[in-house]
Amino acid sequence: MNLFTKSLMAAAVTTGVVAGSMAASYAADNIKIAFIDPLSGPFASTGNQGLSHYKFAAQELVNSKGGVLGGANFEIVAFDNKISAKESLIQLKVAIDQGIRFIAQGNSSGVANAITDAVKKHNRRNPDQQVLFLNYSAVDPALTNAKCNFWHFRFDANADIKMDALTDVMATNKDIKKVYLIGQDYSFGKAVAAAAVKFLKAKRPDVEIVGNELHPIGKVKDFTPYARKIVSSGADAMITGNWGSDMVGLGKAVIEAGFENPIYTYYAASDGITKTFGEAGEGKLKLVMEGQLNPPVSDRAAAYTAKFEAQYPGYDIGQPRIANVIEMLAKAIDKAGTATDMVKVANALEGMEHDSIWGTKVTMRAKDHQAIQDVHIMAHTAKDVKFDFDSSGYGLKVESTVKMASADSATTCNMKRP
Amino acid sequence: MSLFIVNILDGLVTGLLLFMLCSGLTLIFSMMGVLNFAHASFYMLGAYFGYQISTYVGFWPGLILAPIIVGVIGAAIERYGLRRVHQYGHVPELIFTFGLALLIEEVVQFFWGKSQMAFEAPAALKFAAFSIAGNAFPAYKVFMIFIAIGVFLVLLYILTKTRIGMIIQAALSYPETVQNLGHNVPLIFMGVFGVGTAMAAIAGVIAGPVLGTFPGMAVLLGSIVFVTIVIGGLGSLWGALLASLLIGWLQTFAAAYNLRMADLLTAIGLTEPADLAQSLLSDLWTLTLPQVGPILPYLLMIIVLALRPQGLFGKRET
Amino acid sequence: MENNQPTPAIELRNLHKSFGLAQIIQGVDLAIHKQERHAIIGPNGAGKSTLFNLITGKYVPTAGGVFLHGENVSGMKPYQINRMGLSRSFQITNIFAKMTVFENIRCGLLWSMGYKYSFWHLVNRQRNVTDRAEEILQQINLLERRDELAGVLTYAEQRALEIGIAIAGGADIVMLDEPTAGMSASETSYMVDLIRKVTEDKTLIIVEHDMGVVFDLADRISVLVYGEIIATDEPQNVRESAAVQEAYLGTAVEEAG
Amino acid sequence: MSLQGQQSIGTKTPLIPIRKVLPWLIACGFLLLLPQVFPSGAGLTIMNQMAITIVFALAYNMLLGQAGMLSFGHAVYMGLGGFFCMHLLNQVEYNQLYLPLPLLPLFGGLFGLIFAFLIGSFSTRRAGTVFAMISLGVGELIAACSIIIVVFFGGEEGVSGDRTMGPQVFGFDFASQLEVYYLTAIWLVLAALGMYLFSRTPMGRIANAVRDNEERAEFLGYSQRNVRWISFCASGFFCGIAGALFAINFEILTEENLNLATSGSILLITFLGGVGFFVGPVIGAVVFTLLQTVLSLYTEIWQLYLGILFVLTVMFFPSGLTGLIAMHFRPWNLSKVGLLIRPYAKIAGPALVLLFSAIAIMEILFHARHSSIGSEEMNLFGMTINSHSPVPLIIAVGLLLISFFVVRKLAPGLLDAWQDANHQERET
Repeated sequence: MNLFTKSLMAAAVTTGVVAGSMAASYAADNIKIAFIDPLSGPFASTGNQGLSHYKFAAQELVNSKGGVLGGANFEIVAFDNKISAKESLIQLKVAIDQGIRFIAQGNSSGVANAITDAVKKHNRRNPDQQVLFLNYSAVDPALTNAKCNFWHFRFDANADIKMDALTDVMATNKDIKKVYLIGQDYSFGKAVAAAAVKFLKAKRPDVEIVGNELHPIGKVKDFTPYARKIVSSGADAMITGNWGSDMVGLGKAVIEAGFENPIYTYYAASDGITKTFGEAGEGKLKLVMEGQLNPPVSDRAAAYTAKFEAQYPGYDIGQPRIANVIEMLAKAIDKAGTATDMVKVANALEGMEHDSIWGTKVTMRAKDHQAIQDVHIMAHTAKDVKFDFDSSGYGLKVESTVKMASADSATTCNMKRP
Repeated sequence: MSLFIVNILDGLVTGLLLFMLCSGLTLIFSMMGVLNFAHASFYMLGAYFGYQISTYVGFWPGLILAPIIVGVIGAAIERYGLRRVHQYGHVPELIFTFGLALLIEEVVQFFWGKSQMAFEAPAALKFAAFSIAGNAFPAYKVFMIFIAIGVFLVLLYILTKTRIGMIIQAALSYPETVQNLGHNVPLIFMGVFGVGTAMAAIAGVIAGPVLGTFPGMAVLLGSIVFVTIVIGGLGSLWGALLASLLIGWLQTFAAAYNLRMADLLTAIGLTEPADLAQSLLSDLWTLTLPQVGPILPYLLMIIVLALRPQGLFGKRET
Repeated sequence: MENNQPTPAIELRNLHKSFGLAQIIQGVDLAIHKQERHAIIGPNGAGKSTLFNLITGKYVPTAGGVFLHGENVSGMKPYQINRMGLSRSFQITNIFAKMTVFENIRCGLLWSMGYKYSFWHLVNRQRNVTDRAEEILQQINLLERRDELAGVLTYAEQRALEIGIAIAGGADIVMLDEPTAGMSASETSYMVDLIRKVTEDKTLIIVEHDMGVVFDLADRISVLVYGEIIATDEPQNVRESAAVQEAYLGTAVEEAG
Repeated sequence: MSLQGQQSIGTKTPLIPIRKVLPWLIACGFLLLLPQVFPSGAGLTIMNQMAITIVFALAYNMLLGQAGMLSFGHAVYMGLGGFFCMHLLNQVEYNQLYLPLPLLPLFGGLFGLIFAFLIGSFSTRRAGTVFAMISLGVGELIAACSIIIVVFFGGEEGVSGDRTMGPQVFGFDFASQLEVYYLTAIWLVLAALGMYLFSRTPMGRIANAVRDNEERAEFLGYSQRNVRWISFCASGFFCGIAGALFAINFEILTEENLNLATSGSILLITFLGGVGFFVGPVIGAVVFTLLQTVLSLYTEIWQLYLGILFVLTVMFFPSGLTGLIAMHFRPWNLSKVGLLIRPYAKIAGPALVLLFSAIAIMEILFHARHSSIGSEEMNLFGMTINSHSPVPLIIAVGLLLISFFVVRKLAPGLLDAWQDANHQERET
């Protein structure tokens, strides 16, 4: 009796899933891109912001211009992975089942590692149903080094490249004599620290690294003790790769403890962070990032940004590179003449040179599928900011630029091509 | 040395904050025998209500109003939820409060969303009270210390000098007897639950601007609170105080000093392997004190429970 | 006479128990012979239940010792003492309310029949256990209610079940804590017969308030007052003992006042 | 095996009573046919996930339901079993370890058992609140360690592997989702059967006894601590099997497999299904996976609904969904279910209106508060409405109030009918 109930329930679930997946696949001729990122849970705002930009970019940069392959439109299909590796793999399967061949993901290198691995296995096991992984934000260097594979393309500058650019700029600032490194205790945090040590040693051997430490990710309630150490160390600058609440907590504690020097970060912007720092971050917070919003590089870029903000109020272009993903993918599909043969599309994407809407040239390096582009050091400020974040009046303004950062950097990638 | 003093003060703030949660939880546990898994969620509610009220009328009314609102909510939950579940036994009660913790987190996200709130300390307290060797000590933290001590003194007064306090104290030692004495036990239960949750809410209001007001704040603090009262001894107020301060300092000092395992291992005569990345023990060699800081309370709990199952100050075993 | 005595079933030597400052048992010496039916009586608060809990291992004595068949069992856990052949019932009905009557009895049987912590036997297929449990159900007249939940039995039936569980394991020493408390006269006499029947050839220790039951069942009686035994003797002598009368009635009067 | 092992000559019951075996056979047949009905990869993935959750929930209920032990850190045993299996898979891939994939769950189980044995040695000394707190502490400790001990846990990105690198078994290399489904289904049946039989052994019964009355069990010769410890180990074993199945299916394990959220959701699943019934966790796992995968497609606040459902279950139906179904067995046996049909039919309409208007209110409020500025249109039950105008909200609140009063008016009638249906002979 009870087992019957169980059976009925199981039948109901699967029916529901199939019905759900059918509901999502109404437009037949569109080229679908699966957007797999957190749309619920603590990182939902980041995910939703990325999703909005993808939708906007697909419409604005491709569909409104006649689509690809002579008329096919891009369609973004959202999948909520709740920032969980397990859930991502389930959603990946659902997406592939719906016939989607392009997978976009960015939040969390852990998830990206899981997806790149799963995509590699899937493509090997299902040669007639291969998919591409468009990584627009996960910056763990391993993804284009030890763990690289033919199906993965990274459009953001990785942690090493960003650090290379950051230290280029820091090297010119003779006031900096002591640097404090602090980050989250996981692959990305460790990569940032290792890169900082390496590049500072090479470019400014006189700079003393007065602290180099990792704290548990997402577990620290109160950053005050860390802030005390940083202030007491007499550092002239600190570097952190922290994101989310770890960035807010650390930044606020450090400023509150009386730290007056620059805080170089990777992710201290948008998603409420800019608003939270507000006045306190003025003159202190710096970001290393691709994609120049302020001052706008061109009328086209300004119009694009303004239109996005009008269409998606409450969201920012926090990840400008998404525009590159869409444009480059469209070009690659047109060049390959197919949206189903992933080997051809990947080959077209490999080595592609592209003039980005953000004023930089983007090269998809063939040897490791890492995009090479201009990387900027930006300041958190309210002055001369045309496009602010979080509607707070504060935003990011480019202070200095490293052209085609790390274009000839080494990689350990040993790409196996089909 | 100056850093040491600053850390003592910072640890005191953390410890006292923890104690404001633990004291309410201990009271509730002593009276009702139920470990309120959702206690930290009331702390979160306090922070959110405090924030919401502060956007209308400022921080100070929020400090008064938010705990009252949360206390009333807490009492209502005791009256209409917990009392119902009580008849099924302790394990369902614990499951109920666990479910409540989940629910409150969802409700908070329903109303306030998932991002961090811009909950600011009052402008009047936004200055450095003093500074030790370049390290500023914010006036707000001094204020936190005074609030926590104030709440503790009021609690102590009520417990030792008033009739209702006597009954509660008696319940600490002889829960059955008090039940049989003909006091309006359900009403006292409801009151204690309300006051306990209100105290958590006070902690929430004063901690919100410092530790951040976001949906994960309850979970982040929640398990530490249980660990603390288990270490202190379930039902012991003084045990809760001692354990709170102990954990406050433990966490502060663990984060403050970069002791490295490698130094320790070298000191006892081991040599660091040349190719650390390849070694199976690489994690051991690269371990630092701040890294293990967050797990120290759990380790301490397991050690205490293994050696003294009733906790440091616990009188009765559950 | 002492020399020829076989080892007592239970012997208490200078037994003490205090909770904090309160001394509940203050030096009890008592020997209970094999196959004797021994009753312990005394006014409320005399320490009868504490004495029970000391013998069965629930409490650890503050001083002195409990000897079971000549072996010191003080400080042992209840389950260890039970495995040595001592079993007890409880003053407050203490059965497995969510199990059937049959399962209650079976729980009492499993250890003694050698199943211990077995997870490689299917319990329903053990004929010997089922047969034995049904025998016991027969003895306590609950066979018809075999598959009822224990929680729904009448009070008297639950008390009978309580005794059934206690004797199921075949312990040769059975301790019953107020087995007839709260029963009507007819139920009580039924219970006395039942107890007599199921404790045939066993050592029985019983705590009881109902003097009728005590004098009916017991071979010997001990009188416990303020944690001390003031007399141990045959029923007839106890009834006539002036000391007992005074202590017992005296405290009874105090209690009433 | 144990079915036949204990067969003694001359028993009254047949060797294998058909009444008891039939549900299992039906379940097996059902599992066999399921992929024919839902052959898509995603369908298989979800069915696999459901099977793993069922094993985990059943193993969890060996503690919560059978032995009365509330654990807040049970993900640890599944997770550790899974991590260990992942490393075994990598050994197979890189060091030519000979291990056919179908045997992997056995090793996962053993590893779960070893850990349960070690941790149980001190955590099972007490029951109730103290056990719950220790389990929480140990769970948090190991979850935190997973970030620190990178060699074993792989840090934040976890440990991944490839299940297809082992020796082929009967020509299967387990590259396809379908082969994995059948492997998972076989282990599901084996594990469920094992746990079912365990509950029918002397040990299983004594675990119930200790749950109901630990003091009395002590006076029957059983050490309550040992009973809990053994239950804990057995549960750990089956959790380890679930972990191994997870490793085979997802080929990755991360910190998420160990943390409090996973431990909490298995408690939720088990309780929702009903702890008092063997099949309860099965129903809980199926319903939960349904809610998680399907509901989240339609609404952003599915976790809020889940939380409400859970709290209401604890308050009003502590025996869970299965208990709700089982409540009807008695009227069914008395052939009085008919008495309930009319009152049920009467209350169903208003109750559904009540449910949907409550959902509507929450959805409208949520949309009004959290939709991006400018987006006022929302889709509700197929209708497009403006969440920022008060009209839909007023209608929803009105419907809620009306249906609430109707339900309240009808409720006594339902209760009366319920009383009738549960009594054998009302007129005598």
